[in-house]
This record gives sequence, structure tokens and C-alpha cells, in this order.
Amino acid sequence: MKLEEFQAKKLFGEYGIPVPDGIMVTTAEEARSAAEKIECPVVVKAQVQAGGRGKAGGVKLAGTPAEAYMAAESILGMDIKSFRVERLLVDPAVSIAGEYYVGITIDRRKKLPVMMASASGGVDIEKVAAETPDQIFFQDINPERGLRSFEARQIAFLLFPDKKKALAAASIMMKLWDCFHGVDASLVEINPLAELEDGSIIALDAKIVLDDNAMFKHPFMEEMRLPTPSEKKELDAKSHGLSYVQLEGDIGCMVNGAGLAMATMDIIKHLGGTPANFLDIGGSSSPEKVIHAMELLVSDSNVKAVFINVFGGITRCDDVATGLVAALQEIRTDIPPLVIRLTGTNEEEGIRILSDFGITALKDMTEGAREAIRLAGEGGCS
Amino acid sequence: MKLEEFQAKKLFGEYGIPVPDGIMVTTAEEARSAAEKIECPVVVKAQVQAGGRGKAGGVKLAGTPAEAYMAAESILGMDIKSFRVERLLVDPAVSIAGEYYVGITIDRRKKLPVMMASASGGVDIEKVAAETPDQIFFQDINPERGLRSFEARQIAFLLFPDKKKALAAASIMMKLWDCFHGVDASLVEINPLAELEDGSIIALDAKIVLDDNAMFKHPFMEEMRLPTPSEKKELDAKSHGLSYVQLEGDIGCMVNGAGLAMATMDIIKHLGGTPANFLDIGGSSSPEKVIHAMELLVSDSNVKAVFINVFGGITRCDDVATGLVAALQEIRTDIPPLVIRLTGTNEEEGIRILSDFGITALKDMTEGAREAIRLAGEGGCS
Amino acid sequence: MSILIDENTRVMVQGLGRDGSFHAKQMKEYGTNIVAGVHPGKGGSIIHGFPVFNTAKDAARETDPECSVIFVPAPFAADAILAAANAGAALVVAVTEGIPVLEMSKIVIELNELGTRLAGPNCPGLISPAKSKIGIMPGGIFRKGPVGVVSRSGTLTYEVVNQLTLAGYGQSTAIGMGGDPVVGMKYDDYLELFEDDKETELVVIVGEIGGTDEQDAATFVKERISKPVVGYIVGRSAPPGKRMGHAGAIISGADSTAEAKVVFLRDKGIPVADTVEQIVDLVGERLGGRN
Amino acid sequence: MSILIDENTRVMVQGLGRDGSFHAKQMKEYGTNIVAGVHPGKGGSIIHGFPVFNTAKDAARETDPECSVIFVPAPFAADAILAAANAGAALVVAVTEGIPVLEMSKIVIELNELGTRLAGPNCPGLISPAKSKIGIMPGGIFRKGPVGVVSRSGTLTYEVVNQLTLAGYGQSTAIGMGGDPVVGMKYDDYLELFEDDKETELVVIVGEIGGTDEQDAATFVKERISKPVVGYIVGRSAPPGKRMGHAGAIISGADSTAEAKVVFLRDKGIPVADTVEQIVDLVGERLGGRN
Repeated sequence: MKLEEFQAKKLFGEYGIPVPDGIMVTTAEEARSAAEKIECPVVVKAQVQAGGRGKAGGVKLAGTPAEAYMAAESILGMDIKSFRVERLLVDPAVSIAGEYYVGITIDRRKKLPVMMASASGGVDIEKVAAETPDQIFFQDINPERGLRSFEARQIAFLLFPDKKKALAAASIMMKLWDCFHGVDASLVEINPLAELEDGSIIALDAKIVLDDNAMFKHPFMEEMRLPTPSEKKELDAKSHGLSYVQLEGDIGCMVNGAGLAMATMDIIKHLGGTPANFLDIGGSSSPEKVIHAMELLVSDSNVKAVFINVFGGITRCDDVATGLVAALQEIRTDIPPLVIRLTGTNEEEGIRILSDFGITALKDMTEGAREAIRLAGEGGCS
Repeated sequence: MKLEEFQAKKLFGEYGIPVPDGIMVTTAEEARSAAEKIECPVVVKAQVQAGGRGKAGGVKLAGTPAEAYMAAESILGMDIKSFRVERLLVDPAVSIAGEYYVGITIDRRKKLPVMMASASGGVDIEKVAAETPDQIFFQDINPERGLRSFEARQIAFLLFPDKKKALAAASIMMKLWDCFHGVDASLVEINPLAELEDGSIIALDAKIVLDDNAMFKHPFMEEMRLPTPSEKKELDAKSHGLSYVQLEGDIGCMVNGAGLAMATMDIIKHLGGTPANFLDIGGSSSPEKVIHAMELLVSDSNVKAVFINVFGGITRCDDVATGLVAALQEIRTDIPPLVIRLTGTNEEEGIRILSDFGITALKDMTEGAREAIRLAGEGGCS
Repeated sequence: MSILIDENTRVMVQGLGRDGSFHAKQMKEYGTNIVAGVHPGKGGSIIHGFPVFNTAKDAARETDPECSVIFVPAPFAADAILAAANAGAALVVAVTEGIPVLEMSKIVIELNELGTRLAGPNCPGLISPAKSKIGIMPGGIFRKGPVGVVSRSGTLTYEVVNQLTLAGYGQSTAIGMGGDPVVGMKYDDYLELFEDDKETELVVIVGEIGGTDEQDAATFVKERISKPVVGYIVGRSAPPGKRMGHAGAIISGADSTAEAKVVFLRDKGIPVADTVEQIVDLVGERLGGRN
Repeated sequence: MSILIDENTRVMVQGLGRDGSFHAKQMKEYGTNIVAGVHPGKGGSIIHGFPVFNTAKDAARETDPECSVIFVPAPFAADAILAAANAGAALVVAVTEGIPVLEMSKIVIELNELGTRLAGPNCPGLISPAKSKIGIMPGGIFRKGPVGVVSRSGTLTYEVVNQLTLAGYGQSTAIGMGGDPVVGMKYDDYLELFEDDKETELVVIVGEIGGTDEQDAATFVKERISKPVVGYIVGRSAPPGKRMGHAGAIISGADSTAEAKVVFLRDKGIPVADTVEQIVDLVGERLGGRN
């Protein structure tokens, strides 16, 4: 779960990381009064879960409350990388003497959290990593021990030769680890970590991605979720045990297992079709789940055909077939033409059940994909 | 720093360990109203930093508020192992089905915290350890990892075959570790950990000893200190950089270094004298420190002679002598006869400085001790 | 031969709730040598013919298992893995899905210290056909043979194995290594074991978007593996930045796309199939059409 | 020979505040081969002729010290010890007093992993007379010779050493191991080194109330040490339950009284002196009156 900047800054603040004392607003009028409260100049920043806001015109400096109003009016409703701007952060503007980077994420290969820092902050860190990798310093973190002071100082003195600034930066790094660990993040990032003209060090931007697996430990964080419309759909799916990602194509997919679902999308694409979604219905085959899954597919008007691809493993094919039949009987709305592929444990029995219901199930995945593409091409009359 | 039961229970409660909902009181009248509030029967318990309160009559059951009043009146002011009872804890009385023991301390040999647990609780655990050591279960705790659930359960199922009770006990053990770790204790102990007749598990007594070295991390805990009069003296000494323990003898000792101070007390005893105190003035030789040390010794009316034993190491003997002279000039009150032994770095210079001030310093510790014993025996005319 | 498990492997099952109990039965029926179960509070009972203990330590003392399979719910699963490892299990198979990644990161350190191998978490387990299966794989689709299979996915593994079996290419051992960002053993670890296993003649590695495990595997194959290896990578049609069910399957950088992986593998001399059917073709070519 | 340190030992000093700077000068004057200092913010400067670095890692890279001595204040000292160990120091001498015991308990685990030896904390350090001293011992009272000394105390060590020196019994190496409940090396560790040291002919162990280190040492001596050992235990006049300055010196059970220790040591064949003078006598008897 990605947090927006204002949420991440709030958490940073709770962990003692210095952040600008800004105000989140949702209207131009609120932006104006925030600017009055904070004291101008202020920066008005679009709150979207995407990078490159500055380039897209989503960040504006305002010298007066009136300017803040205008800036807010121009940014609200903007589309930044397909995210619609609904919230703004009004931060006090500061005089920046230098921009740095510091972040912590999990290194999958080392199986450890790693802290990255660079004196080249304020820009896309992946670009820095690609172009000038020697400008990024790494510090492995033993997660049982946490980031230690001496480790933070080793990095901090590489960024700041000055003692006071180095110790301030080291302290921020320690708190950043505390935050990463405390909220079970998979990424925390300060970019830029700014040195101001008065010599203080402050987090001017904030990024936190939370580990969805750990949300059970932090139930209140669930309330911080601000889903976009497409995410709402994905979340709703998740609450029914479905893993769903909407795409642009016209063949709805319903598959048991994430890997097989990706393989299904790949084969559709390989054969010249376009998948409308990723949809993993998981291991169980309860009719409710299948109904929800079907409703998800139907709600996407792009979908011209549906390819149900099930490999009966522990979940037996006859059970899946029974669930499917129950679901199809339940669904009242018109549904696009279906292709069902069913194989694995008890496949003969499963195919018979479907056949009794008037559905011919296929046993081969490629054949199924080809048939779905053909049906979608026909324009979707069932 | 030892906490009293009511303080330890409060901390336990903060860490989620179930404790009786009692009230600390300092008068019989407060005990009566506490008994009214809690609902009788209640237990009235002397709050002193000593074991064996029950045997000493410091714990009484009261069936009515009036009985609680009487119990309080009889316990307050009592002397238990030389601790005067000034505070009481009024706890609700409970029906006990079984008494267990669980504690965590540092195993100096393993250099690790270790949890101890026993089904033989409610009695002196050191007696259990001595007489039936197989009745105590041990669990080493890796302090970087903390006590883990599976480790707690391994012990808990040895105490309680019943699942619900075992899991409750395991949960208490986990919280006890959290407490040990969170407050930097050197000992936490629940004795008895009681199984009540309703099957619940609760800490009926509570003991916490805090690590004095870690108090800087928990400044608010300093406020929990409830020193006895002799401890007040020790604390006051500590605030002046002195380590002081009052004893019963008549020879006041002032020594630099704890080991040497003990050796000094030992040689006095070895030669037939009795040390009046342990007093380590540490490494520095500032006149202020010596003045405070001398005032401490003088305030003990038992002291008939003072033996100052200084080994000049890094602290040079001439500096020590200068400090001593300054101190002796400063002290206005009558002081008992002094024996000064000064040796080590720059000893000749130190002895000359003292000699100029009219004091003959000795170079040998045994000789010094013998002389101090002689002076104390003369009844203290200088 | 086979890797990690065979018919003699003594197995303990941790977590005997609905799923654990069901799969313990399946495993037993497949022939897995289950010697003990662990479930706090069920100690002393017998389930599916094996004794159940309150703690892994008790089970280890009484039944000396070499391997443990974890069905414990996510909030308690990391602790259960440690319990197994500390009780002496040489191999732990963690089926449980949804363990926080930081917890995994912590416990792999201890597992390394203890010398315990971990498969998973969030994995279907492993199977040495006709000998033993540990986890939740559907035994029926497997057949004993010369192909080692190691995959990050569950049902996709079954799909691949099924087609291999139908084409007559049985398996020495098949492993779902798990789809989480931090898992115990990875391709390299399994490949090393397959290299030393006399029964295995060829290894199929099934990969997906996210991370760079497949690249690491390819580098390892080039340097250390003499047996033929065939690759298959899913997720070519996945959009960037999206999580496709597996927590591990997030495209985070250029290296973690399916395309980058396919190119990298081919560059290291590993043939990569575009479809599951092609896997069978590639395997067939390398095993000389024998089936 | 001597143990742990000699004239070639490359030493780094961490914490160059008032005390650290003073003792660094003393050490240098004694002949200790100080190659670097570490003090955050003082990097780039020269103190007493040696270069100072912001971090132990920087110091290690530039000057390759084998040993570090810690004068860093208690709240930061455990971190400094780890910094030294992680920078490759084989020996760390922690003079700092007042480090929380749980922090020590944590870091000794890591030090063991790294293979770093720790003397202290809350210790005066160690000295190999005429070669090197690391810590705060007063160099002037020591003389080179055949007696190894290991003690839990500071000034008491000086007292003992002084009388040994006056009586003509010089020292190979003298160590104050520190008075805290959790310290790095203990009697056993030093005794083992003394046993293998050609220069050492006899070892004096100076103990005190609290803990059972002296008993452990006695058992170790009986089993493993062929050289003569002489003991001395202070605190016979200490009341139970009281802390006598050293955090370690709390009498917590029957075993930790001075009396129990004296009896135990004698039982293991170690002569125990009642006074400092007697130590000299016992040493003299065992070294054949040579001085």
C-alpha cells in the first residue's frame, strides 16, 4: 500500500524526522487559508501516488494566499500519470542549499533491508543509480539489530563533511529505520533530504510503501488507504479473496493461481489477443467467489469474451465445475461469451458436470486462449 | 534500583500483564476507603524492598473495610528486615488454585538474559533452586531477538497442560520479557504467578530491579525511587560522585576505587577492627569530593577514626594531597582522628604536601589500617 | 535419488487447523513419512495416525523429524518456522501465505545460523514423485523421472508438470520456491542440489516478473551447472508497477521485466520457452526425445 | 612475549574528549603504538601526533589498527565497541563505565560472531610492561617480568601490582577485566592466553564478591592450567545484597560471597591470600624466591 506524501510526512513526523509543517487541503479555498496560516511563500503540491509531479505542473510556488488559491485551482483535478489530483499539500517554502537522497528498502537478493543514500538528491534516484552508481552509498541493515548509530554516521559523513549536519543526517537515518521497521514498510524514501540555508536538514518529500502482508499488525493504517477508482475495484476484489488488476484489453481472464494467471495473459497476448485483466481466484472454488469474479469481469465494458482457465490441483475439477455452474445460474446480468478450460485432478468428472449444464469445457490452455480471442473478435454475441 | 510491589505492578500493568486492581495507601484511613472502593475481602500488603513480608506479619487479609483499617494500622510503621513500612498496597483478595513462579534476570556466565519458571511458586525460589533444582525450567533469551512465542510456549506447557492456561502463561512471559527489555531491568519476577479458581492466570506479586546504568534512558523512572533513610544518604553521595554504603563499625573508610575500598575494609576486619562504611571516592581528587566524603563520614556518629587509603594511579598523589589539604581546611566541624595512606604515582611529593600541613602520611596499607584501629580503640580523641 | 526429500524423510506437520489437517492427510496418502504433528493444545492426540505435540520441541524429542511443513496462519508462521529450526529440523517448508517480509528477513538470519534450509514461504512445497510430497501439490499429476522443476509459482508449476508428465517426462523433484520477496532457498540453491543428484538429467526453471532471481539463476547456471536447463518466464503482458498476486511479482526496475529476464537467460545460454507447450518441446530435444 | 598486546600492536583510540585525549597522551608516552583516533567531527585533525577520523571505518581503512580502546561516554559506548569490531579490530578495550547491562549482553553476541575480543567494559585496560599499555593504568608502577595479573578491579590491581613490583616480581601482562555483570573476556579467557605465553610463569587472579567468575576460573585452572595460580578475593567484610561500587559486586547468592569463593579456590588447589602482602609471599614461594 502506497501512502501519499502528506500521509508519509505525518508518519515521518511521528518518528521524529523533521518535515515542513504543512497542511493537507482538498479545495482552493482551503489552500488559501492554509497559506494564510503557514505564512507565505508556500508550495502547493499535488498528492498523487506517482513521481514526476513537478514536471507535470503538479507543484507550484505561491507568494501570497491568493496565489496559493490559484495554484490549487489549477492543480486540483489535474491528471498526473492517470492519477486524478484530489488532494494538495500546502507546505511552507524553504531556501534550499543542497538536495540529498536517503531511502530504505528490502534487498531481495541479500534478504536484508538496505539503506541507500546519495548526495545527488532531488532527482530520480533510479537514474542516478543507472548513470552514476558510485554516487549512491549502500548500508546493509541487519533487521534483528536495526541500523546502528555508527553505520548511520559512516554514511552521513560521506554526505556531509560538517559534523553538525552529519550528525543531524545520521539521526534522521536512524529515525527513518525506526519508521521502516515500526510501520513494516517495504520502502521509505526521503527525496530530497534537503539542507536548508540555515544549515538544518529536513525531509522535503516523503514516500512510504507499506507491506500489505503486515497490515494485520497495524490495523489503523488501513484507514490511511486512499484508493483511486481502479484501486477501489482491486480492494473490493481482495476483500472477496480475489486478486484483480484491471488492464486495457478485451478478454476477461479468470484463473486459479497468480503464476497461471500471468501465463494465461501471456498466451493470449502471444496469440494476438489482449487480456482485459489479471484475476486470480486462488485455491478455493466457492460459488460466491466465482460470482464475484464474474461480476468484476462483467463490470468492465471492454470485456468481449471471458476465458476461465482452471488447473485442478488440490482443488478438484469437479468441485470447480459445481461452483461454476452454481455461479452461472446465480448471475442475472448478461454475460459475454465464455470459454472454460478445465484440467487436472478429476477433470473428466468436472467436464461432465459442465457439459450437463450445456457448456463445453476444453482441456488445453492454448486452445482455450485461441477460442477466447476468436469470440472477442466476433464482437461478443454469445 | 529496586521498585516496590505497587510500582512493579503498575509497570507490569502497562506492559499488559494481568495484575490485581489494587490501590497504594499510606494511612489506615486510606486503606479503609480503598477497601470500600475495591470490594472486600482485600489483602493489605506492606510495601518494603524485602522478602518474607508474610512471615513478618506484613500481609493481612481483611474481610471488611474496618478490618482493612485495623490491618493497615498494625502494619504501618512495622520494621521488616530493617525496612520501616510507610506504604501499603490494598489488593482485592482472590481464590488461588495454584501458585507458580516466573522471572527473568541476567545470567552473568552466559552473558544472556534467562527466564526461569517453576510450578513451585509462592515460596522462596532460591530455596526451590537449592533443594529441587529439577523443578525450575530455564529458557535462555537471545537479547537481540527477545523471547519468542515458541520459547515461551515450551515453558508454559511444562507448567500448564491445559491449552488456555498455557497460552495465557506464555503471553504473560512474552510481556514480562517486553517489560524486562523495555525498562532495562536486571530482574523481573512474578512470585506467585497465580492460577485463580476461575482458571485465569494473574501476577499476584511483582518484583522489578532496574539497571542503574540504564536510568539515563528512562529519566521518568528516577521519580519512582523511594529511598529509605540510609539509601537517601547513599543517593546523596552518588550525586557527588561518591559510592557509599553505611555499615555498623567504627572506622570510617575513604578509598579511591571499589576493589581497593573492599580490600581496605577486609584488612581492617582482618586486623580485628570494624569498618563503618564502604566509601569509594573514585578517580578524581577534587577538594569538593573529599569534603563531601568527609562530611558523610562525620555524619555517622559511630565513626571513631577515619582511614583514608589512596593509591595514586593516574590520579597523582600530589594532586590528592592538595585536594585533601584543601578539604581539611574547609571542613569546619570536628573530625575524628585521621590516618592517611598515600602511595603510587608522585607519592613522595604527596607525602611532603601533607607533612607541610602537619599530617604524617603512611605508605603501607596494613600499617594504616592498624593505626586506624588503634585510634578508634582509644575512643577517638585526636 | 531426488533432492531434499525421499521416502525416508521424517516429516513433522505444524499447524493442524482445517488446511493443515487436510493436507497432512493428502501427504500421508501420497506416502510421505509423517512422524508428528504440532499444534498448541492438541498435544497427546493422534491425527491421521500420527502423534500430535504441543510444541515442536516435544515433537522433535519424541519423533526426531528431519523436516517440518508449516500450515500455521501468517501472524504466527515465522515463529513456527523458528520453532522447527530450533528443534533441529534440517528442512522447513513454509506453505503459509502473507508473512510480513521484515519478519522473513529477520528469521532467515537465524535459519542460516542453525543450518536449516527453508523452502517458501508462500509456496506449494515440494515433491519427489513416488517417494514423498511435502506441501500442497496435487500428487496425481506427477510422475517419477529425470526432470527437476523449480518454480516461483503454484498452479503454473502444476500446469508445466502436467504437460511434462503427459508428454512422458517424469520428475525427480519439483519445487515451488514461493512468490514472496524474501524466500529461503532460491533457484541457485535448488540448482546446486539438482546438479549433484544422479536422478536429475535436466532442470526446468519457471520464473516470473519481479526481482532478479532468474538472472541470478542464469549466471549460476552458466558458471556452475553442467546439466541442461530450460527456462520459462511469465508476466510479459503485465503492466509495470502492478502486483500480480505474488508479492514478489512487482516490476520495480528494468531488470525485473519478463522481457529482460528472457533476454538475460538466453544470453547465458539457457533456452527459454514462450509457452508451456514449448517447455515440453525444449525438454524433449534435450532429453533426446525419450519419453 | 606477553598476552594480547605488545610494542607492535596498532592501537586506535575512540572518544577523544577530555579523558580520552588525556589517556591517549599517557599511552603514547608509555610507548603504545597509537595509529589513529576516532571522534565524530574531529576527522582530519591530528591529536598527540596521530590522525583523527570521523568514523572507526575511516580509521581502519587508513591505518589498519588491530586494537581499539573506548573512552566514549556510556550512552554511546556500546555502539562504539561495535563500530570498532565491525571495522576489524581484533581486540577492543572498553574503559567506559556505566553501559547498560542489556546492551552489553546484546553486543557480545555480535563480537563473538566477528571474532573480536573484548576487555571490559568498566575496566582500566591492560598493560604489557615496557611494551604497550592500553587503557588508564598508571604505567609507572609496572615492571616487566614473569607474573600475569588478571583482576576485576582497578586501583586494587595497582595496589597488588605495586607490591609485586616493589618485591621484585615484574609482570608479563596485567589486566583489569572490568567489574560489570557482563564483560567480554573473563578469567578463563585470560588464563588460557597466559598458559600459552612463554614469558608468563605464574598468574595472580584478583577477585571479589558477586557472581561466580572466580569459581569458573578455579575450575578452569584445575582442568587446563599447568602454571601456578595465586588467588586473592576482596569483599569478606561486605554486607549481603549491597552494591559495593562495582555493578558486578552484589552478593546475590551463597556462591557469590567472598568466603564461598575462597573455599572454592582452595578446594581446587589454588592458594588464596588474605591480604595483599600475602599475595607477594605466595608468588615468591612459587617463583622460588627469585626477584
